[in-house]
Amino acid sequence: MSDPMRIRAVVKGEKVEVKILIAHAMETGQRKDAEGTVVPARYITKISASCNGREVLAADWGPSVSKNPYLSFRFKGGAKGDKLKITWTDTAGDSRSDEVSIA
Amino acid sequence: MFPGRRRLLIQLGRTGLAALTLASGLVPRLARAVEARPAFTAAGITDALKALGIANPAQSEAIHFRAPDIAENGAAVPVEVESALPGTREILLLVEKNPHVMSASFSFPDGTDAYVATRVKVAESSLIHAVIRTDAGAFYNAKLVKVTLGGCGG
Amino acid sequence: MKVTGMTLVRARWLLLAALCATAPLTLADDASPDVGAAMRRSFEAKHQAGMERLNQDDVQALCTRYTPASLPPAAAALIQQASLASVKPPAAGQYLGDYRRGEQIAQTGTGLQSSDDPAKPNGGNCYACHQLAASELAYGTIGPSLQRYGKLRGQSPAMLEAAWRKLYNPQADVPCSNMPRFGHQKILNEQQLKDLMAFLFDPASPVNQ
Amino acid sequence: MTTCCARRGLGAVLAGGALLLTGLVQAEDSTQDAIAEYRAMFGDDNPAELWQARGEVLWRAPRGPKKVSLQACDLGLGAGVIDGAYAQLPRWFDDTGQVQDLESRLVSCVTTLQGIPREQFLKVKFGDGDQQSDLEALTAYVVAASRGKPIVLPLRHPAEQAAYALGKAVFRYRAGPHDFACATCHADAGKRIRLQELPQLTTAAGAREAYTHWPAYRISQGELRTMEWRLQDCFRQQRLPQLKFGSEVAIGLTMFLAKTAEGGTLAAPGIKR
Repeated sequence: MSDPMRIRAVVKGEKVEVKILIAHAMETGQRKDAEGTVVPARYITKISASCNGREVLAADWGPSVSKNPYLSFRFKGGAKGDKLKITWTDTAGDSRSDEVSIA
Repeated sequence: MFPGRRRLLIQLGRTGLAALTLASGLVPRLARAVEARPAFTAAGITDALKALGIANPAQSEAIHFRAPDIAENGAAVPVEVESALPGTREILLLVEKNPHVMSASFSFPDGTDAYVATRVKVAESSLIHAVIRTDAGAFYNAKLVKVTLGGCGG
Repeated sequence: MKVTGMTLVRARWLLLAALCATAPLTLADDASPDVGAAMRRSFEAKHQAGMERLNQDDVQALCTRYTPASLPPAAAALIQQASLASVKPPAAGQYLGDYRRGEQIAQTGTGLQSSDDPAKPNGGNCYACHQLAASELAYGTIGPSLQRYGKLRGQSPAMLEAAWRKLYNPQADVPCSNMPRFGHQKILNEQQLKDLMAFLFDPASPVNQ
Repeated sequence: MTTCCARRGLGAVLAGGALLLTGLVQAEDSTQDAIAEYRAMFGDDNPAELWQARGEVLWRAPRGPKKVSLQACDLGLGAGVIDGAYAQLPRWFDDTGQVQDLESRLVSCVTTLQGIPREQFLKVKFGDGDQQSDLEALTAYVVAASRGKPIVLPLRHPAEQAAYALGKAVFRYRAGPHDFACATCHADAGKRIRLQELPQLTTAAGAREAYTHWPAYRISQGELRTMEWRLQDCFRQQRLPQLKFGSEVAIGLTMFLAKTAEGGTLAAPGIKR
């Protein structure tokens, strides 16, 4: 079970500035744990953002995006109170969505 | 083995035996079973761009690319890209010296700024390329990031 | 303290006598808490890092109590004398090994930690504290810069002997130095020390470029 | 496209050449400037927030055999008060008859209030990949509630004074194959290991710089690390055996650092290399 994302979405002028932190190990598939067992590859491959149902960003990631990923972007057409929804999917098929109201 | 990579190995060794192997896995050689997208398994810039259908991008100063000259830790190198090129559809991040160069791609629907900030793993001192796909073709800019050692080294 | 055990036991008595005669400070008088006992209660053995590592030899005990600046001259002299006696020169007076291997040792920070593989050779971690090759930006400043070490000094027998001594047991030159006693404490073996010597002195070494 | 140069680097060289600075000083400064830029680029976007959020859930949720939350936990300022509590730790607690740091106090609360056995709770003291540490999350949450607060440690209780004295003495205890003590690296001003500047922990300025930013998210490990972890790992690198969690040396050193940093404004959890 994954932990909630931290999403900040703030209106700045005519744009909405978004900052996201995601709890994800972004395992490369080469790391070994303390017992010497290889930790299987598991990383986010897809991430997308939508504002009131309209897609505002889509991204493809590989394992060289850092652990506990950070992502920031900006879009027009969002207003205070609008719902911003972020969704990611990883190589294990796990997926998570979190939603915030734009501040 | 390049000196930069070796340094990183030493640096990552600080968390012990586990980390010695972690270091080699910092930038993985991917099993095809896990990764089906050809650009993400490409070994070099040329192959990656080929997989993406991009040929001979031109360098452009209209791509603002911010990354530190020196990274204290290759596990997370902040990068910030903003494209002033009209009709920018996509920003791609490629780390030249990583065994798999392709790190991430971001696509921007109308109304979203051609801007992204994120953090990537950089195995050794390397050029990081920001490749931009626009309606009028592909462009790039690049920045050299040195990966160095910070702490006690063990 | 195998090598100098006898020397230092005697030295300790001499030191006690010297200190009692000149100052109220001795090894025995200690208003501070019993640190050694608290340490033993607060630690547990882990892998190669056994509890015996908490025990202090005489140099460690004195250098816990004093800094190089506050060390009483009598104590300094005794540390120097005993440490000098501990230095074992390399076989057949061959001081120089392979500078490439030496560079590896200087770059390697692992060895003797509870988390390290005891089967792997220990590092010297020289770059943690010293500037060496100009090309290496990630160097520490706890110790002096050793850039162009051999180029500035040449390879006279006296120079080689002095550098060997500093690597083997730096307490011989600077009592209560921060630098580990690489030879005396068997952190590095003779071949590794020779390789480091070559890293410092070889004209082809990156240190001397 | 691989022949492209580092534009920023070239610009710096041209600017420096115009000023005719000495090469060595310039190289030194530009290295430190670049490191400063690296750190600055992380800004306030600290993954430690992910631990804080998880810690808040753990703090509020009824858990353990007794199915109660930690909201009755007394961290020194009264039951359930977390605002500013970390700024006044370690401290003496009458109920346990011990000087405790935040982490050992949290363990007391979890065991006594929630009835979770100590061994079970401390099974994952320090997280690693999939193995999350509840202790680290709770610590992050409580620590963040002292952001902006000055460290206040009057040391009225004799046991607090004894802890401080022990920590101060341990700081200079040289041992192990490398003869290292905390003081080997942290007693002088302006030194660094590799490129890492070392705080001079015997001075108020140095101790504040270090203490006010711990616990911290460690970039190299992608984990939030606590002060107990920090001390344990320092001793590992000193080549000593393993420091026991909540031991008198751990508490003593924390007290010594915190007291030396007294008056400093907490900014933890921080973000570190």
